[in-house]
Amino acid sequence: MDYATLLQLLDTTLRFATPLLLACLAGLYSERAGVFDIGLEGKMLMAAMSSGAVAALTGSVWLGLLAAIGGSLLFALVHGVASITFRGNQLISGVALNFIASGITVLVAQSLFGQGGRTPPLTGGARSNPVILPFAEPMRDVPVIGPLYYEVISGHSPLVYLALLMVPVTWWVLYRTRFGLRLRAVGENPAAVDTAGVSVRGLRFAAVMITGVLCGVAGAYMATALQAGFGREMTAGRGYIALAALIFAKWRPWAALYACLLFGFFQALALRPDVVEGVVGVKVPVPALDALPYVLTVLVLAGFVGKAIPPRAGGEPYVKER
Amino acid sequence: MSVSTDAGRQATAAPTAPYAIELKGISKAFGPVQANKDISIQVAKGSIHGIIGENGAGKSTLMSILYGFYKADRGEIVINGRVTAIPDSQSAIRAGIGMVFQHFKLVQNFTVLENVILGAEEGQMLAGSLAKARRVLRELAEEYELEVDPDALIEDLSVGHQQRVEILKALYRQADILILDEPTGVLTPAEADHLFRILRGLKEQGKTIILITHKLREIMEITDTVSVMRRGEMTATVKTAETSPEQLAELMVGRKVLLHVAKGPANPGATVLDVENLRVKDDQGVERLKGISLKVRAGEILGIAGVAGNGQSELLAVLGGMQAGTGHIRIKGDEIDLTGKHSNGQTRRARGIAHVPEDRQHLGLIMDFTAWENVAFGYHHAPEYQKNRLFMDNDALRADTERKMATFDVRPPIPTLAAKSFSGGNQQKIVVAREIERNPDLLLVGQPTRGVDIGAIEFIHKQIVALRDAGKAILLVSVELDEIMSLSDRIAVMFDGRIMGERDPRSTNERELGLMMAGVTDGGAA
Amino acid sequence: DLGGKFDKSFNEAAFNGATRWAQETGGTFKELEMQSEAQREQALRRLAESGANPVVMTGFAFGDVLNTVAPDFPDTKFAIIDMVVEQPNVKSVVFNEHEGSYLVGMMAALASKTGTVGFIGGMDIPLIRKFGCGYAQGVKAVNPDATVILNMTGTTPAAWNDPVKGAELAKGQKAQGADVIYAAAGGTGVGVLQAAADEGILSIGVDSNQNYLHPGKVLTSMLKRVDNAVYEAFKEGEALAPGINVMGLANDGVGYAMDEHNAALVTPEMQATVDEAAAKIKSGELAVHDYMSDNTCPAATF
Amino acid sequence: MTKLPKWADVALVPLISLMLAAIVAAIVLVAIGHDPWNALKVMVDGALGSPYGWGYTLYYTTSFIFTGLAVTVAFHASLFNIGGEGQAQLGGLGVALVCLSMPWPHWTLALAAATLGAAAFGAAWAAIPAYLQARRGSHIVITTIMFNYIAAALLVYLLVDVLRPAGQMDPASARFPEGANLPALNEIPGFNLIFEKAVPANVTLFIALFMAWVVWAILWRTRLGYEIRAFGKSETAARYAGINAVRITMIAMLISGGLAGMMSINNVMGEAERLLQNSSEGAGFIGIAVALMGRNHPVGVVLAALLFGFLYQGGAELGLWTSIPIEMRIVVQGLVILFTGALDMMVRMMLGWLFSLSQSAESVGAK
Ligand SMILES: Nc1ncnc2c1ncn2[C@@H]1O[C@H](COP(=O)(O)OP(=O)(O)OP(=O)(O)O)[C@@H](O)[C@H]1O
Ligand SMILES: Nc1ncnc2c1ncn2[C@@H]1O[C@H](COP(=O)(O)OP(=O)(O)OP(=O)(O)O)[C@@H](O)[C@H]1O
Ligand SMILES: [Mg+2]
Ligand SMILES: [Mg+2]
Repeated sequence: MDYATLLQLLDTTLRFATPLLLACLAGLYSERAGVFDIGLEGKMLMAAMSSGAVAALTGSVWLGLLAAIGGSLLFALVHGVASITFRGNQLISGVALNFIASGITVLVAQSLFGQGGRTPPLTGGARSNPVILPFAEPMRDVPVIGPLYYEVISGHSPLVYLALLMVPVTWWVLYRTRFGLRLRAVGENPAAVDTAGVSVRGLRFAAVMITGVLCGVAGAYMATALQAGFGREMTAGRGYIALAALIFAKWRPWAALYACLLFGFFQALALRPDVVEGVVGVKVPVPALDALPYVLTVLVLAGFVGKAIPPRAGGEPYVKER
Repeated sequence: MSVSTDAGRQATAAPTAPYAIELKGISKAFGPVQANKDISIQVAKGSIHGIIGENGAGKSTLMSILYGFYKADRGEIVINGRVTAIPDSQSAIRAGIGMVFQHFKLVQNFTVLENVILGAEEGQMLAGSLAKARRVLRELAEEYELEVDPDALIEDLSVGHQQRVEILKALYRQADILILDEPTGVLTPAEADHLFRILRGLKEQGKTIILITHKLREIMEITDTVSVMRRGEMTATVKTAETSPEQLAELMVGRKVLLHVAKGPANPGATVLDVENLRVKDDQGVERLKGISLKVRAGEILGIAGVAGNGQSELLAVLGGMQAGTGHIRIKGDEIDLTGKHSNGQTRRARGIAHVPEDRQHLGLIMDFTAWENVAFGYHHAPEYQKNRLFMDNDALRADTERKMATFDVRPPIPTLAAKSFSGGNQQKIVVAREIERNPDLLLVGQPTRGVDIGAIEFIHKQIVALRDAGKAILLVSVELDEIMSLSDRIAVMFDGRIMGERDPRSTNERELGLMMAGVTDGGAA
Repeated sequence: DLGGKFDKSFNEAAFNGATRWAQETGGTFKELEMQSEAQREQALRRLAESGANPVVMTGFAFGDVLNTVAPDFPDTKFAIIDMVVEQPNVKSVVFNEHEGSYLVGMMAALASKTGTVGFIGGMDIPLIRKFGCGYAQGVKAVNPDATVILNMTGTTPAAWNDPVKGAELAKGQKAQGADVIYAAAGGTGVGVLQAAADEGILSIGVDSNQNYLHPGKVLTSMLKRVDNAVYEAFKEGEALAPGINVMGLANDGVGYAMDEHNAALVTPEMQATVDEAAAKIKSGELAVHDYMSDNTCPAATF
Repeated sequence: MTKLPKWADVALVPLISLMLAAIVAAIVLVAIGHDPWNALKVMVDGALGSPYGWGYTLYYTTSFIFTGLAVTVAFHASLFNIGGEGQAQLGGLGVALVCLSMPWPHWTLALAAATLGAAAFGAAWAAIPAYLQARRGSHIVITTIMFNYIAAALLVYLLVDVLRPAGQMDPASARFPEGANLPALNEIPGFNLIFEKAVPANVTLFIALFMAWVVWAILWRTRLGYEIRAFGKSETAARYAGINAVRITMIAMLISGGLAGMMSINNVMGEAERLLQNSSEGAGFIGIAVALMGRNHPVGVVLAALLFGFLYQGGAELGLWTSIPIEMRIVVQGLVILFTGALDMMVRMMLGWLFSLSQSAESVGAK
């Protein structure tokens, strides 16, 4: 495999890793606060449709982004009400919301545009267009790093850089701020937070809302950057891969970045079986590459690749008792 | 000697020092259970006030109300002379109240510092708060011997140190009223002594302390005044100086006619249960049983006395096959496995061991199952409950249940009623009926009459004695001394995972046992 | 096919054909879109059940199902596109895609500056290789030492509707030097054309005339007159003549698209060269190898 | 919150949940400019209005009974098996391998063998997550989700590179031999009086109903079922009773997976008569809704399966005769899961409140 191909693969990797990363960080907030969320997929899908539709109608990608966040927040709210206010089963709530999303997105898109559940192709300002980072052009001819910078690092949608930025931000919020401390505490032992005079509900709702926002951005990226418009089921299980990445990363921000890059790389490889064959020498069936992230996650869950211990209070609604 | 709430007032009343805490007519009910009934107490500033009472008497509930964790149905709270509404923990903290719960409220994988500042941070950023907490902790450590490594993870700390963190949390929030709910229940005597030194230090600094405990020794040792609770009511408040363990015990248990179970002398036969050097570690790897050895013979009742949490539960768990252990257990001479797949409730029952567990609601019964389903619980493999090799014979089971309900006077006698719909006492009768009716060689009984009304207590006691007279061996565990006294043929006292000694109920008294239960050995221990 | 009605390509062409018929004759038609493989049989039966006649289906994937359904509805006429089904009441329409692809292949070679051109197929099946093979032959005919990069989107019907993958493959081919990319991938093609436009290279549409999607950036489109086929089928109506119907250059079944959107891209010379070849093919003077005839390709390896 | 009478808990709660779901669905329809009433009519006509419609409704019902039972059995051991989809697809593989293994002399033999194959493969696919849960405490919900995706990938590989006959373009196995074709309802004496035309509903329907009985018998009539339910209600109490947690977890999941796998004899063997990609079409997930709706009781499951069978056939009809996309049925499905599974507490609170109102009203009236 030559350098150009590698660069091309990495370029694709970054594009594919972005929605995973955003969704993964989204899940991180919610689950660190003790609210499991297998509804990332649904929120992303809802967001993708909202952004695709609004961007198509208004021609503004930024309005599209807002709409995406709004659509995703709506679902996050329902999840919060079900699993925090009414102490319902968080997993079932997530499953339900995923179904609702996969159906309602098509219904809405169809009724708006009558194009079989698609939104019309976005062009110009309705898309999140690539930005060329400073010095990309001049550096281009610098051997090795020049192309790397120009081809891989530079020339992506702003949302890609936002996603990358969210990693240190999340780390900082989690480990350096009061909110982060309380967030982690409420996911580990809500009683401790409660007896300390802090509202468990408030914290958990805040976390779930952040999850909504980030999923919104992820969805918007899918529809306005990675693709030019929304198509049915366009998230194609990315929400679950993000979930896998979250577990793989053991609920830690930086690890989440690496996990998502890894899984993004797998997805990129799946596009180029020829390259894979060139490297390993034997013909690797594409489905095997598709399944890789899931297999790895199971191995992690099984504790063969280091044990993944979820937040202790994860999945359980909080009930006062001594 | 005065036994009245007035006693408490005269004891500490002084114009200069208003009460730190006054509770007036506090009542709290949980569904059908009246946990607190019209409770009033006053606690003087700078004093240590003890509260004693049986399990379920309502102590924790009362304190949780004071801390804003539960909301009282009725009654008012006065702090330092001011009527204070305490709707939530936040306002309790603001009112200067700190509480150390029976079960600690610490985040296991946080450091001590993080736990201390949680909820009391200054500003949005942590850095400042952490620095300040580090400084304050150092001061407190010097002041009250409260030293803990501020950067240690809670999960790495011993229980005693975790408790210090809880106290530090309260002090860091400038609490001048400190509530400790059964703080020594989980401590070794050494740790307990250290705790008391800390409490005295706090008292000298003018802090007011409420101490909940079962242990008379502790009350006598450090409290100024003590209140006694029974079945949700405050039966008395006295000055510690003017009372005695005997009197307190009496107040605790109540002046109820000491149940005198009609029981003839035991005529013990061959050894049925022979336990030798039994050891058990819990999940945290802490040794809960430290080499127990005891024998129970056919036709006798061995009573195990002791304060809750001194290893009785573990003893029952191992004997009942619910927990693994090391050492030897022999039934009628032959060894039984303490680990591995042959050590479980089924194999134990096959060996003729029946078990009335301490906690009927979480162990003895499936609350959502019907009475008849519960009667099969643990015995669902019994041949008489099977229609054929495939199916269970539910009709036979229901019939059997009706029979048992009749003999044990379970009310209402409806086999199809869900276990949760029976009252506590009747739930217990179902369990006892199920186990005793198996006519086992050895019956393990834990807290057979906890939360059960007098009538039921008498009945259950009769059944146990009857089984003894039928030549069966019985191991009885109870925290209620008079129960132990009136039922047992021999009494062994457990403390801190060991047998402190053995006594003959006819030649011993509650005081002697109480001291042994408190770990005060008297050399004469067998 | 799973590409969906508005794939701007194969299915949309069929749909347009039907619409045209409806508008001209005032007749009405029902269209059903498959969400999953397993639905095909129910959809087919339901249409026949509802008395629709004839029933036209697009895509080889219906072949097997039609084989079992057609006998159950002897009085109903069926027409299937892209697949041969031998049943007394079925008309099979197949196209000489290799001929059309040959022409656009030549066009690509003429327009390419790097001497490297790309082909992105949908689902990896002989039919699509037939496209690719014809294309490759066309390219080589113009520029024997040109390189043709061939990629397939996937091995399942999902490959018809995966614009993301399409776009990434296009970007990949560009990175390998391709400056003209031919997408024969149904809905996936939308992504390919989009990416090509974004990357500033040329693309070639398929089935429908897709030139308008990115004016000035789509070199041309390989026309596969599915619309005509559907139109004809509906027009014949109940009298639909069973049998196999091959549509090639000769009978305007395939071709390439010229319109105002790509006028600037195609010089008269280019057009002349291509038309000349077209004429030869019609006259049989020039035979383009059909991959499906022997599952081999002289000009490319898959 | 007052305690509800049993009948209300069993019957009223699911019905109210269903009503809420229906209301929201109606609102959605209105919002996108359709007439819910008309939609309902189309669904009823298309699903129940003709033998043909019933033929499909019952066909879907059959699949949903299997997956619903699968989820139910796991639920009773307090295990949430989201893996029905993957297990069903693996079951399909089992069916295909059996059916293609030899030219079956008679469908009864083929059916018996295929049923075993389906159950075995489905159970096997459930076994791994079950083992990881029981022995290594890996959260079974996550692992079963992962296994759904792994199953999908595995089947794509097999259908494309292994099972696809030479010369065939679409990724599917070869057609099953004649001897392996199950009689559809229209080919069964007696039923053929009602169903003249070919319908997909086939003998598997009776197997499904039989399995519903079997599951009921296991759960409420056998020692195993007793242990499963006890374990599901209280793990600690189960330990007191000497019930082996690992054993129960494994067995419950094996049964669950086996049932999910068995659904494939309906769609793969009974209808498609060859193995297609994504043959289960989400039935594994609908099993969750069916189980919740059916209150985890086989009778409830059968009724709920019928409801969803109607929903699915009706939804297909919507897609055909109206401009309402077929996805509507997925929305309804999601709503039912939401209200019955996650917001049940809300429903109970509402009901409890109503009851307490009525009670206080009575007591007032009494005075
Ligand atoms: N959250 C609750 N819900 C229902 N009942 C409760 C609850 N908390 C306490 N109770 C009941 O209230 C009564 C008093 O309980 P409480 O814990 O206050 O007693 P206690 O004196 O602290 O007992 P212990 O000495 O065992 O701690 C008991 O009958 C208990 O079962
Ligand atoms: N969870 C419940 N559901 C339904 N009924 C209940 C429930 N708990 C208690 N009851 C009923 O309320 C009545 C009072 O219950 P409670 O446990 O307070 O009785 P009790 O006075 O403690 O009697 P006992 O001394 O036998 O325990 C009982 O008759 C019981 O049938
Ligand atoms: Mg207590
Ligand atoms: Mg009671």
